Order: sequence, then C-alpha cells, then structure tokens
Amino acid sequence: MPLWFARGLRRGVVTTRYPARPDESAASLPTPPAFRPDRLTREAADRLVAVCPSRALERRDDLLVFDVGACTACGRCARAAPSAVNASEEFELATTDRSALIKKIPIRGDA
Amino acid sequence: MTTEAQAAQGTVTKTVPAADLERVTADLAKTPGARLADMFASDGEVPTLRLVWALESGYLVTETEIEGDQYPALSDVAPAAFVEECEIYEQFGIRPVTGKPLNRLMLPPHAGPARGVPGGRPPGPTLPRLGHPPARPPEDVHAPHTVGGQAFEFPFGPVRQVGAESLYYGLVTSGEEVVDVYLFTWHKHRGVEWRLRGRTPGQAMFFAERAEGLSAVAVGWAFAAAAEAALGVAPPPAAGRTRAVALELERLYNHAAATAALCQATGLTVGQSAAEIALERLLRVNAAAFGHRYLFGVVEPGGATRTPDTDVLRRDLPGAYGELRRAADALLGTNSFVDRLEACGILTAEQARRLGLVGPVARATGIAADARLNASAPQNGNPYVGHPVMVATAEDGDVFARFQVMLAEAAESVRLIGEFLDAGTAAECAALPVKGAAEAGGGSGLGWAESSRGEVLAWVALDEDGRITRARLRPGSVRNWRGFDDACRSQNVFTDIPIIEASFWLTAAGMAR
Amino acid sequence: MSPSQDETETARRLREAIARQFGRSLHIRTLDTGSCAVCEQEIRLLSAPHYDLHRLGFFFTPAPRHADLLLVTGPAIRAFDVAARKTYEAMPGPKVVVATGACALGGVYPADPFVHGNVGEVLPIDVWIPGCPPSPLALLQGLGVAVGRLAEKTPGLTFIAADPMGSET
Amino acid sequence: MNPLEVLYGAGGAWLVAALTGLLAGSWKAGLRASCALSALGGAAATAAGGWSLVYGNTRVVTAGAATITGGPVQLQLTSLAGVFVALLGVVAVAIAWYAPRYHEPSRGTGLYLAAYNVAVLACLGVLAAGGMVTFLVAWETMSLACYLVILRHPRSGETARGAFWFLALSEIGFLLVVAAFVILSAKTHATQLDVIAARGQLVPGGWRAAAYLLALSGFGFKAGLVPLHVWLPEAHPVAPADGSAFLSGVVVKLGAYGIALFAFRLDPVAGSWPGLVTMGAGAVSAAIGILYALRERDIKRFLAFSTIENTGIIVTAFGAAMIFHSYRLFALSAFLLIAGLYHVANHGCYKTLLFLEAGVVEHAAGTRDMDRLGGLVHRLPRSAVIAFIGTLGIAALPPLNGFVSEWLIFQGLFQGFRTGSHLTAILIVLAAATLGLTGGLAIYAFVRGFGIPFLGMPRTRQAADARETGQPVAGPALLAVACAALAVGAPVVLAALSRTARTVTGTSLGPLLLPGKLTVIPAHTDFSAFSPTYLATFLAAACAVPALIYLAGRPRAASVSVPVWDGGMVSFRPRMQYSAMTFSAPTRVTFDALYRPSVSVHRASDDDPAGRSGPVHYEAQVTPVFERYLYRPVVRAVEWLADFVRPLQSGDVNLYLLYVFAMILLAYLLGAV
Repeated sequence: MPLWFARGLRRGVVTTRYPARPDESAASLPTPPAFRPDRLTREAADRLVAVCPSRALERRDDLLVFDVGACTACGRCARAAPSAVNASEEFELATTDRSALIKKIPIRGDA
Repeated sequence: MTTEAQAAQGTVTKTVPAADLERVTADLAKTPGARLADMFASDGEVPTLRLVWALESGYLVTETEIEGDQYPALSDVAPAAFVEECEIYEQFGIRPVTGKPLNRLMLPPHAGPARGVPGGRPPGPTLPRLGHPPARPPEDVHAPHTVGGQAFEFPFGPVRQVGAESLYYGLVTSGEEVVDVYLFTWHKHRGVEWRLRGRTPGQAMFFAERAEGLSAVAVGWAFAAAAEAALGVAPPPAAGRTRAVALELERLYNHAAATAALCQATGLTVGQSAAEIALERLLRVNAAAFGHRYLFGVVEPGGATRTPDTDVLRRDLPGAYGELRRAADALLGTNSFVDRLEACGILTAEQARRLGLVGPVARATGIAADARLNASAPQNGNPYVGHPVMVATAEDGDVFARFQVMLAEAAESVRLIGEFLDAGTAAECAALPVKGAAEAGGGSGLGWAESSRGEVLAWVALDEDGRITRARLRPGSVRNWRGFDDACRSQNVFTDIPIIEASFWLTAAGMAR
Repeated sequence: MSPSQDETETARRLREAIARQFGRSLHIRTLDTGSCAVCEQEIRLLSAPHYDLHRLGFFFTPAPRHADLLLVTGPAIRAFDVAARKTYEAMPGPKVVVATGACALGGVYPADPFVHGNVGEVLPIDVWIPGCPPSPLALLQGLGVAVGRLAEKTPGLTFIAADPMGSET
Repeated sequence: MNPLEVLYGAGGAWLVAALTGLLAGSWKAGLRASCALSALGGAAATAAGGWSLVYGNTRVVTAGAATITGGPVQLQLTSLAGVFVALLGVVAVAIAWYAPRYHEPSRGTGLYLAAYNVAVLACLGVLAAGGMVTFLVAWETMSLACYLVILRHPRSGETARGAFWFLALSEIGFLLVVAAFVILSAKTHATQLDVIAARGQLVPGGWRAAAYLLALSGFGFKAGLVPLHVWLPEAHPVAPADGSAFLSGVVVKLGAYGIALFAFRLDPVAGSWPGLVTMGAGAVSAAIGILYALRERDIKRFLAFSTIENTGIIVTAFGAAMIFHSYRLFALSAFLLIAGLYHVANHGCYKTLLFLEAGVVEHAAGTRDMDRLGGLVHRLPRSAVIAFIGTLGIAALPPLNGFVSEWLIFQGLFQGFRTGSHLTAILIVLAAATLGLTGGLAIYAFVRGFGIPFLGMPRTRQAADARETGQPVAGPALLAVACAALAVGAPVVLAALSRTARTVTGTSLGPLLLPGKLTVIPAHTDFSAFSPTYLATFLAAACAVPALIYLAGRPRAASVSVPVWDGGMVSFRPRMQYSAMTFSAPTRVTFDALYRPSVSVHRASDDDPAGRSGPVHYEAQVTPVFERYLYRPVVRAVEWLADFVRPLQSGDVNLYLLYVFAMILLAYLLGAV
C-alpha cells in the first residue's frame, strides 16, 4: 500500500474542474451537426434525411426538422453535404424538456 | 460460387449432405487445430445450416440443406455447437434430432411459441424470428434446487451493480462454494441480425457496430469484410491499416477497462483509479485521433471513413499507454491483488478447445488462436499480412494468466499501431457495386476480426440489388460466455465470480445482440 | 415524443423537491434497458479520477431503495419492461429519471416488436441526455441539470451555423 | 401441613389421571377429564415445589411397611428437589392444556395418557424419594413409562428404533446408578438418603470416587452428556410432541438432579478433580450438542441436540460449583449451584414450549423438515409469536430468562481465579470459553431454527397450505409467560433458590442477591452486578423509542408499500432463499474436523458432453462419529458374546438340571469356606 500512496502523490490531480470551468477534452468529442440554411437546398436536405441512420432529420417543406436527441453525431450528414453541415461543437445538451431538442432549420438555399 | 474466388478471400465452402453432416463434423472436431468457430442457419425455400471451422489455413464453411426441421445432433460430437443449436432452434425452429433439452438463449420466456404447446401454456405474443418459430418453447436454463440437496439458488440480476449491463445469474451455491452458474441474457436481445435484413451493407453498418459497442471496430470490420467478400471487392491497403489502428486502439482501451474492473472486483480502489486514469487517457486519444471515444463510424464497408490523426497518436499514445503500463507494474507488485487472481476461475486447454473458446481466455490456457494470424486473403485488405502479430499466451488458464495475456497484448498493440502508422493510413473507400453482386463475390461471404474479447465472425448473404438477405454476427462474447460458467464452477467461492467476470471482460450486449 | 404540459410541470416541481431535500447529496442507480455496453462504460468512468462524481455530491448506489435518480440507458427492450418497472417502483419518491444516450431518446432503434425504441414509453422521463454515447462531461452536465444546479443551454441552441465564414470554432 | 403433603395430592391426581386415561380409551370427555386431573396435579406440584423452596427439607416419611418395592416407601421433599418438582408441575400443566387438542381421540390416546401420567408420577417419585429403593424403583418405572410414551405410534420402525435406543441406554445407566447406590449403602449400612448423607465419612475415599463416577455416568445417560447422548436425537423425533417436550423438559433434567444429588448431598468427594471432570463433561457436551444441532434439518432432532447443549451448561455450572466447594469458596459454589438450578427451570420452560410448538408446526404443515417449511409466521401467527419468545429465551438473548441464567453462570466461571490454583483457574476459564463459543453458536442455531421455518416463503405446498385450525395455544402460551416471569422476576427466584443452596451447601447468599434492589450480585460484591428486571424495563422502553419516532414522523412520510426489491427478476422462487443447510454451511466448513462431511455434487452439466446446465444436487453428509466409532463396536461385541454363550442355552432339560446342581454345589463350597 505505501507503494500506491507514493504513486498517488507522484501522479498528482487529474480531475476536471467541470462544470465550474470548461474542460478542454470536450473539444475532441463528436457533436451534433449545425446547418447552414443558406447552403441547404431541398435536394440537399432530402439527401441528408436519406443518409441519416438514426432518423434524426425530417423535411417539412421548407423546414429541416432536426431531433438533436436522436442524433448520434455519426458524421454521415457532414460527409454527405460538407458545405452545408459542420460540427456544432455543442455537447452540453441535457434538457428537462424533450421538445427543446427538436430544432427547426430553415432551408434558404437557392435551388 | 467459384472456390478460387473464395480461397482468395481465405474461405473455403464445401457442401455436405445432411446424411454425412454428423460424420464430417465428428472428423473435423477430432482434427487437431480445427475449431468450430460458428454455426448458423439461414432460411430459404430449404433452410441451410452452415458450420464455420477455423483451420490454420483459413476458414472452412460447410453448407448443409435441412429437410423437415431436423438435423443430426452435433453438440455431442462437437460440444462447441451447443449455444448455436439453441439459438438456431429459437430463431428457425430447427432442432437436432437428440431429445436433450435446448436452452432459452435470446427470446424472452413470454415471447412464447406461435403454436401453443399441446397441453402446455397458451401461445404468447410472437416475436419476429429469422425463420419460423419452434414447435415448443425452449427449456429455461435453470438448475432447480432439489429440496433434498443442500444448495440454494442465489438470484443475481438482471439489474445488478451500478454501471453493469443487465444480465441474470443464477448462482447455485451451498452457502460457500459455487456449485453451478447459469445465465439469462434475453433481457438484452435487440434482434440485430433480424434488423439487418433488407438493408444495404452501408446502412447495416450502423447497427452492426452497435451490436457490441465495446468491440465496435472488430464487429464492424468483420461485417464489412463479409460484405466485401460477398461483393468481391477489397478495401484499399491504407484503409485496411486504418482499420487495424482503430482495432488495436480498441484492444488497448478494453484491456485497460478490464484491468480497472479486476481491481474493482478485488476491492483495490487505488489500482482501479490508476487503471481508470489510463483508460480515460486512452479514450481521449481515440477521440482526438478518430473523433470518437469508442471509435464508432471508423470502419465502412469498402474501407474506412475516418483517418487517424497520426501526430496525435504519435504524441499522446505512448503517454496514455505508459499510464496503463505503470498501473500494471504496480498491480503485479501488490500481493493482495495477485493472490486473488491466482488459481481463480481456472479453465483448462481441453475445456477451451471443447467449448471453442477464443481470445485472451483461450490464449491464457496456452492455445495460440488469434484471427489476426489468419494471413490468408491479402487482397481482402488484411493489413496483418505485412505486420505479423506476436501472439501472447499463458499456461495456467486462471484469472492471473488472462491478466498477463491482456497486458502482453496491450504492449503488442502499441507496437503494431506504430508499424501501421509508419506504413501509412488513409480514409479511403472502395466503391461497392450496388447491382449484380453475384458476378464478383457470389453474394455471400465470411468476414472476421480479432476483438479484444476474441475472434469476431460475420457472414453476409446479399441479393441481386445488394441488400442483405441474411447477416450473421458472432462477437467473441457469444463464445466465451459459454466458458464462463465452467470457469465459475472450478472450485470457486462466491466472491470470485466478479473477478472471473472481469477477467473475461465480456458484454451481454454481444451475447444477446 | 414530446411530453404534455403537466408532465413537464410535475417534473419541474419534482426537481425542486430534489434540490430542496437532497441538497448536495444525491444517489444514483443505473438501469440498462439494452444498451450496447458503451453508455455503461461512460457511466462507470464518472467515478473515475478524471471526473470524480463524488466531488459534486453524487453517489452511485446499487440499491434502488436508496436511489434518488435513475440513469436509464438503452432502447427500452420490451422483454425488460418488468425489470424496468420494478426498479422504478422500488425507488422512494421524489425520484428523477434520466434518459441517457441516443438509444434511450429514440435515436438508434425504431419501435418494433423487440424494443420500444424510446425509454419514455416505459418510464416517466424528467431529463434527457443526448449523445452516442454521452461523454462523461455530458453526463455531468445532465446530472447538474437534473438537480437544477446547472442551467440548461439546449433551448437557446439553434444548430444553425450562423455565417458561412468560419463558424466552426 | 408441609409441602410433602401437598405432593400427595399431586401424586394422587396423577394416579387418577392415569387410570382415567386407561379407562377412557377414545372417549373424548374421559380424555379431557384425565388431562384436567393431570393439570390439577401439576398445579399442586408447582405449589408444593415452590413452597418447599421456602420451607426447606421435610422430614422423611415412611409409608407402608413392606410393599412391592421390597422395602418401605420412604418419601421426603428436599428443597433441592423442590426446584425440579415445581418445574415438573409447570410442565405438567402446560402439557395437560396442550394434549387434548394435539391428540386425536382414539384408543391409543387413552393408553398414551395413562403411560404419560404414570411417567409423571414416577418422576415425582424420583424427586420425592427419601430412600434408595424408592428412588431406584421410581427411576426404573419412569424409564419404562417413558418408553411407552415414545412408543405412541409403534407402527413405524423409526419409532421402535428410537424407543429402543432410549430404553437400552436408560437400562445401562440404571445399572450404573444402582451400583453407585449399592456402594454407598453397603458402606454406610443405610438405605435412607438422609442417613447416607449423614454417614458420609464412613465411606472410604476410593469408594466415594467410584460411586461418584458411576453416578455421573449413570445419570449422564439420562442427562445426555456426550458421548452418552445418542438416544436423544433418536427418541425425541419419534415421540409425540408433548411426549418429547416432557422428555426434554423434565426427564433429562432428572439426570442433572441425580448428579446434583450425589455431588452435593450423598457423597461430596474430596478434592477438585470430580468437579473438574463434571465441568469438563458438561462443557464438551454443550459445545458438541450445539454443533450437531446446526447440522439438523428435522426441527425435533435439532431441539434434541439443543437439549444436550443446555444440560451441558447446567452440568458445567454444577461442576464448577463442586470445584469452588472443594476450594472452600462456599459463596461461589452456592452461587453456581443456584445459577445451574435457575437454568434448569429456564430450560425446562422454553424447551418444553419449543417442542410443543414443533408439534403444532408438524400438525399444520405435515413435516418437521425445516427445508420444506417457511413463511409460517403468516400462517400460524400465534404460534410464531410464542415460538419467538421461546427462541429468544433459548438463544440467551436479553431480556429473557436464558440470558439471565447464562450470564450468572459466566459470572461464576469468570471468578475461577479466586481458587488460587493456576491450573484450576485455567481449566475453569477454558470451560467458560467453551460456553462462550456455545452461546454464540446457539444464537446462530436459533436464528436458523426460527427463521427458516417461520420467515421467508413457503418452500413446499404443505407449508403454503398450513392453516391455524384449532392449534393448541394455551399450553405454550403459559410457558411463554413463565419464561417472561422467570426473567423479570429473576432476583426473587434467585432469592428463593438461595435457600435451596443453603440447605445443600450450608451457605446463604440471601444478602448478596439483594432482591430489595432487584439486583443480582454474583457472590462477591467486588465483581459485578446486574438487574434483569431493570434491563427488561429498559429494553422495553428502548423498543418504544423507534415506535414513537415512527408515530411522530408518520404524517410527513407518505408511505407506499412496494414488493421486495428482487433485482428486477421475473419472479422470486422459494428455491432462491437460504435453506437450513446452506445457512449453516459456514460452520460445516469451519468445524470440518468434527463433522467429517462427505460432499457429493451431481450436476447434469457434468455428464452432458455439450455441458447443458440442468438440475443440480448437492449433498454434504455429516459422519455420525459417536454412533460409528463408539456404539457400533460395542454392539458388535455384544452380538459376538451372544453368539458365544448361545450353546449354554440348548433347550435340553437335563443340561439345565446340571447347571442347577453345579450352582448348588458352588454355593455349598462357598458356604463351607
């Protein structure tokens, strides 16, 4: 046991200060996509809906309905339309209201 | 399909008439070096039974057409087949001619048979199956404590300790030593194989790698390789190396996690913390290198969709692995820890062979079985051809032996990652032909990969427009849970069970799928 | 599945009760309704040195009898309903149920004979934590939200990358 | 008027009760009448016994010049016997209250009641015997009557076997006792116990020692001292519940009485070794008794072994008393004698109670096998409560009487240092340690003995169907009250017993037991003090506190009742609860050397090539050491001898005449010499 004690002292503290302070390791986490309405055309939107394996996307004529809760941040949409989609860098998504996770993205791309 | 094309994929397929099946199986089971790796059925106008044998030279698949829902009893000549016999019975209603009971594996008791048991309980709601439901429900695995006996059943689960998967143990104990153990895993059956039907390999991958999340890369790779074999395409070599890097990273973090679990089971909190520091750092390396802590979405049929950040790996991996190394050294110097591991949960090589165990569990008994050694099919994107693996084995077959094997493998993984990075990695994908799968690959193929739990097998059959008609996923957990109860029965007391479980480091998700 | 108004209302009152009664010590029971074992790994890591749940006054307990918060993972396999119900009922009130991970939020598996595809079908959910898997940091934030210690950011998020030029910072 | 005359009443009542039973046959009213008479006798005996504690020894009364006994019937009620008489009375009342509802009216019942009342009468005779012959005749009558009591259901071979064990060992013991008496009366030329005691100095030391050892082993058979105990676990299960209650509650105690009679009254041997021997025998019996009890599934066998343990404790106390007496520490000696007698009374009450309840359970559930019972607290609530009181008592848990008496015995033993001899002190401390182990194991054993049958889920259909239909409750309840009274009133009881001690040892502890303050002081004021009464009151108050808290807190805590947390499994099965044998598995492992268990495991999965898991059967059999290594050889030897002498007994008349002639010749020769 003294061995372990010494180890612990040598090892020092690794504990994050989160949530008091942001944690830098969050930067490399996969995050849901953020969309660029101006780059989104209906066709692109449909392509995204088709490619999403977790049914997180749905197009209501000029709205792209994005269920953040269902999104697995697999990055398929970003690969399908790199110009219109990039990572949102948001990982603090917990909510007490499921409906708050349903996002409506306007489709303003000129097709 | 042409045998050359198959040989090129490291698989040989032979058709065996039902009459000869028992004899052939018995012969193969007796052949040294041959291991029954998997057995599965696929329905059609005539259901087909396939046995996958692992030989030194590659894999041998025997195909047998089954008439009348019955086939010769194989588990008597090749005991490893038992789990699959049960599963096939549940899924297809096909059973071996033997009158011996077949245990419930995946479908819950209240799934019930489609046709009610004559004079039995009324049919319950029927769950979708890959074939037709069995005539009568399978037997529940349980060891009834006869009142005459002096043992009782200690029920454990399905809701177990915090952060543990749902799994039911029946521990039959005399108050001290463990007399018998049996498992229920149907709490976690998500019907993955059933889901994959009718999907393209690309879509199916999403579910395939979630069949056993802690071996996402291995299962994904095996599945992708099967699809590629079926389509007769090969991933680019650089993509193959990318997969390999991911696979070895997966092995690393799993062995770190197993170490932490061992410490927890032995009550060595300091060791647990040390191992968890290593684990967390390894996961962060994964995230930094591949963009996902558990390496989801790296493997794609035809290649790899993500390329590792080489600089990050070169910079951070040694440090992260160093944590694990130092923790392991300290653990090996802690008697209170080592004493709990030694002579605990012993499996003999004979048992391992008989039950067809794989991975560190088998290697700890001295069997040098490793799917990465299967150097066949270089053009099938097998990156290990150029970078041979030094397989670590141990002799004792106890928990300590498994622990040592894991540590050795971790070191080997780091070395391999270095080699693969030097050889170059890339996120490339070979295009998969969507139409006319039959010409190139013959529409069906076998894929394999060595997860941290052992060999993962996948078999895929595609129809004309490249959609899956039958996909078989067999993670290492399926095999090794079979050895778990034997290990528990080997002269252990109650408190050894968590230690043994940690040393196997299996998932219920992989078993139940 | 968006809950009705009164549900969210009760959830809010519940969280206030939690914050009032449990102060800074809250006990967590986990429940796996068919996850792929990755969410469990992340949950286990919560007590690892890097995240050290205990510094925030959260503790894991294996006994639902002592638990105030149920951390549910997985797509709610139908065969598991009995166990899920029993676990929830075994907890003393007031209690909070947290759906954890894309499976639990209906992301991965569609509703079919095997799974509900959404934990909300089985248990009354108070807090949703997205992610596949939700990283330990996300879990910490979720727990903070669950006891009303952290403000939730989600309603404010639009997931619209504002301007074409480098918004990915 | 003296206690003895009250006893005549009791004896008469029992005699009539026996005759009524004999005549009543299966006539319900007759049986009830017999039981009522028996209860009446019991009440009288209780009164007489209690009175005699205050009254002291009565004069010896010689009734009838020459009777069947071949000698005058000499009666006397000493206050030492008074304790046992009182106990006999209480037990008789309880059993009489219990029997009519327990026994279905039939021809056998009448005979049984006759035999039983004769046995009670015989016990009274033993206790009230003023002369050697009376004592021996009563003793033998008691054995034979008890033999009939055990043979209540003579059909089964089990019963015959158990009864035979009892009779055989009783007879061996009887011969030894006769020998002991013969020695004493031959040396003192007297048959009257008082005279024998008075002329003690006439007996040379060697003969004294021999007589004592003979008596110890002879009575040891009855008291169930290891290794003379084997009849208890055989006879108790086969006897009817009240019969075995009587055996354990009274008959076994008479063995202890006999030992006390010899040790303190008839021939107190000089030197400390007899005390050490007695104490050692007691301590060993206590430990081994409880250890074997832990391996029993049959409730009555279990209780029988626990009886062995308790008589062991009593004999230990007597032995220690003898030791202190030999060291002229009369106060301590008297104190331990008192403690021992007090334990006699306690054990008599709660062991009778438990055997009666065992009968209730057997009637309701149809089995005595703990592993086939379970959950009876919901089905037999009243019996459960009563049995629980008895269990608390016998497990020596405060505040009940078992705790008080064992505490006193420990206090006595802990003062072994006062003897001044290191060896003796160490041996006494060893005995105390053994009793400590015994006490711990006893708690363990009775947690099991109550918990497995009464708590949890029913393990079998019969247990689930057990119903409380007219179970006899009054008798056991009476004993439960007696237990409580003995506990709360301990100081008073002890004060009464201290007079007994004075009549036996000549020292009075009255002032040391301070009944005024309801506090007990073990012989020496500088050692320790303790008040059972206050303890009981305090514990009751302590239990009230949480109740009050609950009542106070209830309004705020809205309580919902949900099923037991079972890990979310589909359903609990009875096979998933601790069984009697698994509960005691740890002791099996720890005391491997004593049990020499033979473990056999049958797993379906072992035989099957594919390793299907299936039924599992696990057996761990304990080797019956004494039966196998002590009694079996003896029996073999006897059989061998029998074969050897058979030729003598050829049915040839001439040969027999030859024997007679030879005998006469021999007699003449001896006469001539």
